[in-house]
Amino acid sequence: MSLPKGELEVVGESEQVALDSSEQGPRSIAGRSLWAIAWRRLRRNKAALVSGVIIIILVIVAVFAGVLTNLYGHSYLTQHNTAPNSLLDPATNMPLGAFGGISSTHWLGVTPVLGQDILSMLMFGARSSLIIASLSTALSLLLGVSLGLIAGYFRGWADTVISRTMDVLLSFPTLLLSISLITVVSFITTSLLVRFCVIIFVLGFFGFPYIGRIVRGQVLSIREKEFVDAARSLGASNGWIMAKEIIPNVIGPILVYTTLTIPNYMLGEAGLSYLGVGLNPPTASWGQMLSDAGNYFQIDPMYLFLPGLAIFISVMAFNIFGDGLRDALDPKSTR
Amino acid sequence: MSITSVSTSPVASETDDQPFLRVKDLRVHFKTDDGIVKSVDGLTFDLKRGEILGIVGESGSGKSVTSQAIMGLHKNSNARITGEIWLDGKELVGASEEEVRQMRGSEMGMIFQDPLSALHPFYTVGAQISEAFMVHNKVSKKEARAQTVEMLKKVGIPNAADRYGDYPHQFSGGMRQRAMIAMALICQPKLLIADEPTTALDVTVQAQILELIKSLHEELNSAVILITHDLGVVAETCDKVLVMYGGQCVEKGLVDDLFYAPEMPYTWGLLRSMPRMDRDRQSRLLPIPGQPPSLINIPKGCVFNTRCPFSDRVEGGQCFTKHPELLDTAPNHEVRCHIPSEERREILRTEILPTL
Amino acid sequence: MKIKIKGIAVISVVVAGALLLAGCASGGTSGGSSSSGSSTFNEAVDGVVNPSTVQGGTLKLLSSTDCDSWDPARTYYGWCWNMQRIFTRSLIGYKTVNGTTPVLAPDLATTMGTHNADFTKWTYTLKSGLKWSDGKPITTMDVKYGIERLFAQDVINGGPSSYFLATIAHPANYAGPYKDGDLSSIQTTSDTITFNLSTPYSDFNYLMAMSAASPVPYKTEGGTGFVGANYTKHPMASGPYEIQSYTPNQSITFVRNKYWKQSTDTIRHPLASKIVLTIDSSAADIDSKLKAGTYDARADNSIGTTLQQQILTQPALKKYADNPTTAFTRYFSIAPSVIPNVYCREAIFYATNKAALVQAFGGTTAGTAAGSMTPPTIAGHSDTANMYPDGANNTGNIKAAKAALVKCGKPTGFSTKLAYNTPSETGPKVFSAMQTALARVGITVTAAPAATASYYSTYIGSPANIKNQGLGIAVAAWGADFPTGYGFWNSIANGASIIPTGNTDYPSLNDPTVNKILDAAPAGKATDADFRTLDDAVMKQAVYLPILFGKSLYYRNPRLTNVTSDNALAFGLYDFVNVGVGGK
Amino acid sequence: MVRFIIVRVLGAIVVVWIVSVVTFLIFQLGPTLTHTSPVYYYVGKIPPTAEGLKLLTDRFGFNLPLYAQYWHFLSGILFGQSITDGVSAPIPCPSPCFGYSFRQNELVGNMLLQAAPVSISLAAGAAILWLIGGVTVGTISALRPGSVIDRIGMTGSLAAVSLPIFFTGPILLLIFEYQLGWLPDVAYAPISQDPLQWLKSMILPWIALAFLFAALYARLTRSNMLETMGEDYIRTARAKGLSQRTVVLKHGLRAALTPIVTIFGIDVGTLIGTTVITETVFNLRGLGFLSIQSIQNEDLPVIMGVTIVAAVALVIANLIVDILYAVIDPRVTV
Amino acid sequence: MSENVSHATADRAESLLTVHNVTKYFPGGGGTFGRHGRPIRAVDGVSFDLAQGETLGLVGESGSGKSTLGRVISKLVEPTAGEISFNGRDIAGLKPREMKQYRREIQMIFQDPFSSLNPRHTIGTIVGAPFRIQKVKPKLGIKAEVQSMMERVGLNPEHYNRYPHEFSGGQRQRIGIARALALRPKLIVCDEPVSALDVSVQAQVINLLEDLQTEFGVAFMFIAHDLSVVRHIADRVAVMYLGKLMEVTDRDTLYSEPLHPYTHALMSAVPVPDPHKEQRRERILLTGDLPSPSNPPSGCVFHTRCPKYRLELTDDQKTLCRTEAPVLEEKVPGHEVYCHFPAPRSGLTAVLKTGAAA
Repeated sequence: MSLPKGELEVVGESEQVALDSSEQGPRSIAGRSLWAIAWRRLRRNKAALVSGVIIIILVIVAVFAGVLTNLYGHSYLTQHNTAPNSLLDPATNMPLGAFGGISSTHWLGVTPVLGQDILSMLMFGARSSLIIASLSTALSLLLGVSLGLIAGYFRGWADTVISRTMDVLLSFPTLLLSISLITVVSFITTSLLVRFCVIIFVLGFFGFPYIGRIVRGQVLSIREKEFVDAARSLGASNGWIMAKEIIPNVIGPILVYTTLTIPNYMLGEAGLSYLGVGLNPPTASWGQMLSDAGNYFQIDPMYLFLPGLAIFISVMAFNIFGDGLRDALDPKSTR
Repeated sequence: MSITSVSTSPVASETDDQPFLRVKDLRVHFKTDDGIVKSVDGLTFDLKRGEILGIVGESGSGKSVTSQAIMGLHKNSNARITGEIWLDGKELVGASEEEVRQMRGSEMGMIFQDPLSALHPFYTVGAQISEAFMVHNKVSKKEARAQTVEMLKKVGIPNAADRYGDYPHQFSGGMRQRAMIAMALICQPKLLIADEPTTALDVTVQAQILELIKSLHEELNSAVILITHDLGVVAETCDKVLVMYGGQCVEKGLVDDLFYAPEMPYTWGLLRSMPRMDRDRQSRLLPIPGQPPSLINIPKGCVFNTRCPFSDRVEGGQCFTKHPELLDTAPNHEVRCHIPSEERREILRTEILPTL
Repeated sequence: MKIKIKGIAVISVVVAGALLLAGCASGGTSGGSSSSGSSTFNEAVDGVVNPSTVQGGTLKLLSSTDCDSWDPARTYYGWCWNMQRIFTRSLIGYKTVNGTTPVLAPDLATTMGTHNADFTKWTYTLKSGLKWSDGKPITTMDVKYGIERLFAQDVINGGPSSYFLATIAHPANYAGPYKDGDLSSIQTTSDTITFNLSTPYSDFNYLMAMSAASPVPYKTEGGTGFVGANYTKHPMASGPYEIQSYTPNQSITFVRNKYWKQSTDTIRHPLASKIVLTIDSSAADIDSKLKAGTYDARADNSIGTTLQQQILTQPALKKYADNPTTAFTRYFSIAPSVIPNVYCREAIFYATNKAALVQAFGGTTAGTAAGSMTPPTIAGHSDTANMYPDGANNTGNIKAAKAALVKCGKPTGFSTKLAYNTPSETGPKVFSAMQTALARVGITVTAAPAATASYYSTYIGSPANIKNQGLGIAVAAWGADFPTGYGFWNSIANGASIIPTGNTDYPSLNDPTVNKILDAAPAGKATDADFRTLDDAVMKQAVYLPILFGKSLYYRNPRLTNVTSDNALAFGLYDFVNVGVGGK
Repeated sequence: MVRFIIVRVLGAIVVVWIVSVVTFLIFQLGPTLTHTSPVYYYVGKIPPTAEGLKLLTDRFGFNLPLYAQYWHFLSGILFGQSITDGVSAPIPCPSPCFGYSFRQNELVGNMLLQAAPVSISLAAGAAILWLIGGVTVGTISALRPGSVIDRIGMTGSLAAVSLPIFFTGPILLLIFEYQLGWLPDVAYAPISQDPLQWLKSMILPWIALAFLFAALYARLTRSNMLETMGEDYIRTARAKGLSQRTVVLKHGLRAALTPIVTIFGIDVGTLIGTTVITETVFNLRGLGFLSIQSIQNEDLPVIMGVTIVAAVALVIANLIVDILYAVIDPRVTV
Repeated sequence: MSENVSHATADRAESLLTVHNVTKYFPGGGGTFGRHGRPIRAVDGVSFDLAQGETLGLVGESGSGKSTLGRVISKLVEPTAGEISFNGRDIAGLKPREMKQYRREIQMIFQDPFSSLNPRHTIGTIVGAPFRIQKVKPKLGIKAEVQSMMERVGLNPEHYNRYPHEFSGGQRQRIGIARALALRPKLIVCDEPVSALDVSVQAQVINLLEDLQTEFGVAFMFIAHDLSVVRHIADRVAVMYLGKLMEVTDRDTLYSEPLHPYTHALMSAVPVPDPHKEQRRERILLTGDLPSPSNPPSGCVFHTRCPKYRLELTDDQKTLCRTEAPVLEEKVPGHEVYCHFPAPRSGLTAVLKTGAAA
């Protein structure tokens, strides 16, 4: 959909009219919602579909990592580092065999030093990655959507307070704060759950102003629409208007933003893990793998390459899918 | 003033009163995901210098697409344009983008419906007009500026020299449209296309702008195409009228013919459905039933057949099977309708005129 | 002493040991500049590679971090002690540094210290003709002042000052020369200096060999603006080199100190006319520069993984590498405050897979599996001692572990935490290896990583924190600050040395047998056999789980001459003060 | 305009002030939460004796109420102060004084000054690269939407956006530094001393950083450009007879780039203090490296200094962008 | 439709809506801290009343405040000052429950058929919303009621589950009308309901509105800028300029004998679809732009653009116009004008009066 605007006008109308004219023909009475239309557009976008499949696979892998690694036959915790079943060169600690020890039993090879199976590690890494990315996205959404909604809908001082707060948050060197915060918290407790929560909090909290701004902007424009006035003139309460009139219209952008935020937070988690303030073993994490692989990348580049590829493919899948979703939901946006 | 019908005088181009603009069998089709949109489908008309042609029709009838096709603005898009457009002896459809570009602004100028969005928000009004002058004239900035100020004065902008440096958002709606006109006319093009120039304006400003267009047109002896959906504007401004429906011309004639002796049922419908300020209210308006057709699935037969109250008066249901030709019904008056000419006049006299 | 290994600060070592290399110093052999003469693997460990007397040239060193301090009083990194040797002298020094037994020798002093019968009074005589790099003479007052400074704990932090605070007699609230002036327990004459100790200390010569005991120009220190803590920016040189320029965290350049005279120094035989230390935080970068030969050696610790792998697989490179022992022990501290039952602790001992841990620490070049705590260079070491036999290949004794668990009353295992410092390359791997090993007998371990900077001082260095957080197992390493049994054990095993923070007795071991031996040792009343007994007593408590006796892998530029390992101060790093570059 | 600037500057000052308060609270309270005396975070060691600890606690003012500590911190930034290390003559620390690293025996200000050129070189060079690269690719893509070039450009950008720098960085190093050996010694040198070495040390980090951002900017430019090229005023420009080049560059890009300028300014401002990963990967001792190093060393005064400087950089970037926006977009009422 | 009833003054007593001196100021823009600068006087002391079942046309240029007035009446915007009483009750002091009742009595139809319907809701949901919001349970259930309403406005009731985007502009406007009528209000504020529609469709909607008025007896406040449409639909007409009413009277009087110079200008500017008339008629061109509503002219707000002021008045008269604001008052019985010197204008009205006998 890349017509110049002047022509879009015509096309838009004709599409309109095309739909109207079909009234004459036999046609299902149930209307096609914008969701249905978006879905139809999305289905035509091959790249987005492939990405969607990749995401689904990723989710399945993440959810069933345990089952899958059982089927595959190697727990990532198993170490093939000591005789008699070592897969490592005893002198150098590097995997025996070409390409980081790729073999018929260890499809993607093993890690240096500990000789853990990389494929199973990647699978569990997917789990960590997705849990953190999706929960921190959820946190961002919760904060961003509710505050953005309040700011955009009520405007006035609520808007001022919320917007200023978001501005200030955006002015923080958040990465530094995140690292410090995680360091401090890890000193107080070593609980894995707390660690997860802190990372999720740090990513989700410092990220919410982005979605808050988007939602606020959307709400500001939607609340100017006449259907909002219509509801109000019918006596609808603010709550009703927000819930029934405004939220359904910001779900689209929110959905798009969600699919684009998840990969960002995947990268965020990987970055934190890379810097050593992310997840700790035995929790597998792609960023941790990359960080570790940095020590051996000249000798065992596969170890760097594989988690990198995993991040790349997942992030790209989410990005492409998000793009596709955006195009499907809003064909005029060609971003 | 007369319309030289292409069909009757194919050699017109060699005569003295050759049409300045001749559009022949123009088709503009857009390929979209849903199918081919036939925005303009077989449009033919002529226009001489000094004439104002009104093109009327509802939204989506192909008016704007036609004007942009003449300006060559569809080049580099996914539009498929066929047919011929002759401007001052030069064919435009087959011409290169560069050739057409040279003619834009110098040979033909255009003004648009919404002057705010049609002016670049980041450049001053003066600079934008000067730029238009400098593309086609090798002059210094200073000269261009002088010329621009002159033109701004001419279109009635007070303190033109001071307002040269204003940005479009600092102008009022009417002023902006004046500035647009100045921009379109600064190279004194012989063809001016005004695409709904007053739709976004209040009536009081509309009156001013129409006056301005008329007076400049007289002064420059240019040909003007005025695209509008308002029959009142046509009545006030134009010499000739072309009525478009579903991408096609359904009736074409002099202004008087159209208002006092229209023959196409769609034109009748238009006239009848208008509430009029110049008359006491009737008990009821007489709208055209139904909706305009899809430009993707244009109905078989007459494009108006779904809404035409008289289609049952044509034998054999021709209206639904055969596409009617645009035929002369009187000198300079062409109509696209299966109903025989006499019958049409009879209907007009007995059924239509009393209700107007 | 600490070393930095990829961000891990590890307490470490000065070695005592076996062989003393005869004639290594300036003795016999040829003076030829056989710059890339024949060389073999490990040649510098016990001998001198390319002996040469050719002077001149620039020695180019690399390290991944800057020193904790260049103030001799405040540095505690082993490699920095090695760097101090370049420009700082103290009363006593190490004459012979390689082999297994470094030998003490008088440096600024004319002879080794003389002491009274109960080791509470030590006297040294200063050589004459000693000068600072600004040409002023080095006096006994300077020596005294240098030690008084250590008492200014609010100013001179860092360094091994606690040894001095604990031994030299002083008023209870003496806060150093800045606030409280002169310390009367140190008496000076024009050429002698006498230390009155509050407690017998037979190893006092070793303390005097620490750079912390170096003289500091009386009151003037480094000159205006460079006193107190700021002395680190401009420490005065008493050795053969002086600091020409220093940009923190970037580089430090040493040039020859023209007031230093070879005649006063029997320990150092400097060859290079300039020594530059460049700091490069990327291990991969350091490796590639060493391999390319654009730099001469790494000054701070083992080479990186990349070069290690290349050295181990390419004989052409390997012959320029050395793999000396480092005289420190890597171990787990098993806290009785968290795991009170000794059998449960024993179960951990038996279940541990030392082979995998050695692997995790970097493989065979990183050390050999240890059966007891005392490293080979320290009195009381036994090659055969292993109270908790861990099976063939050191992979663990599952049966014994399970039996111990039964005795403990937890036959199905238990859970605890394993503390390690982060970020670190080895920490997570050690954890993983340990986790896997212990899982074999049902002991569940969860990770407790803590920031490197505070790991030793306030994380596992705080008995309260260990208890509160339930840090049953903690990764640690220890090397003696001077190579005696007392030097090795006192800080980590004497119940009297337990302090609330900055504690080094991580499991808070407080055993009467151990305490008794350690309390007797300073008075010279502990024999090597006593230390063997001590080692056994410690092992019996099952709180110190030895993993390996450390080794390091170093690489030297083929052009280097006179290269030998410094086992006295720097766990086998090359003795840079005596290394030459063949004049280039 | 003057009024607008004054108001914006005041707003920026308020933001920086809030950042300073929050930074102070987090970093001053954080250590206390870890049951350790904050003295530790200043000198890296807790003195073995209680007297020693008290001495230091008093010297650093940790015995004062929190607000007084904050005021001490703030007044140092505003008016400067003298630092005393207990012995030597007080070290003058003129405003803005971010304190003194007792571990490094250096004024935090000096450490920041030493690190800042690295970060600025990194951010500026990368910014120029990505702006040129991103805008070019985005514009070309936008002019031929759906074309092969567009598809390649956009797929490439999507790929690039999805590649973390800690993946691309090592790969670049692997290829150019270690395998091809083109950049053997990449130690940073100030541009004033050794421009060639400076360039050599910066080129890979620039590429890695610019690669990521260029991709974002290409996407942004393309979408803005497409939107702009659909605007009525572009049609007007074409109707005037302007060449395609003029239409695109003068009318299209001008409008399409305006929002990008905003994002650009903020991105550069953000980068200056926070290129932690890039600086870590490429071993550059800029502000990001300094920050992560001081966090690892728990050198509190430095962490606070870097945080505030990073915030100031961002706020200033915001401010410049705001003012610039008012200059380039005449519709913004000032 | 009640075309046989002349509403001029007859039914004033049973007025449904009385607006007295209503004013709405918006805070002036600009300034980062906002709220300084002069307020925008969108509606500035407007009074009129509206009888049951009557249609009041409200015309004026954009920026005249007519939409704001409509929104003030439908309580979308709180008036700054003035009284509005509905059915004899001042609505300013309504309690929340009474307010809800008031919402049922007054409905709105909006201009933009695209933005006035929530694209995410089905027609059924949209038209049924009034019942749900007001918690009204129709006898046959909401769905049946909605479908009968849809049928009534000319929509296929089977399209209950369709979405707005599946309809054309005219159909959407019908949906909006159905929604407004669902609760059988007494007054509907129609804010330019046909401006966005094409002529042929516009006529359908106008007819529909007229039919519904007859059927349900609802009163319309019909806001429009199109004098032709207003002439067709309104019983009485109010002309608005810069927040003030210029002229209020019944339709026939207004179109046959407008008294205010502004009305004259407006009427003369409307092009009529009759070329011959067009050539004959008098044209009064207004000069200049609409003054800023935040800084209205002194005296008569229209004097800066008034052709009469410019061309016909004496200096003394001009001074009066400049210094003293006229009030909207009955200059002729049943004909309120805001002008110091109201007068009919024969050249203009000749065209308007000739009726269908062109």
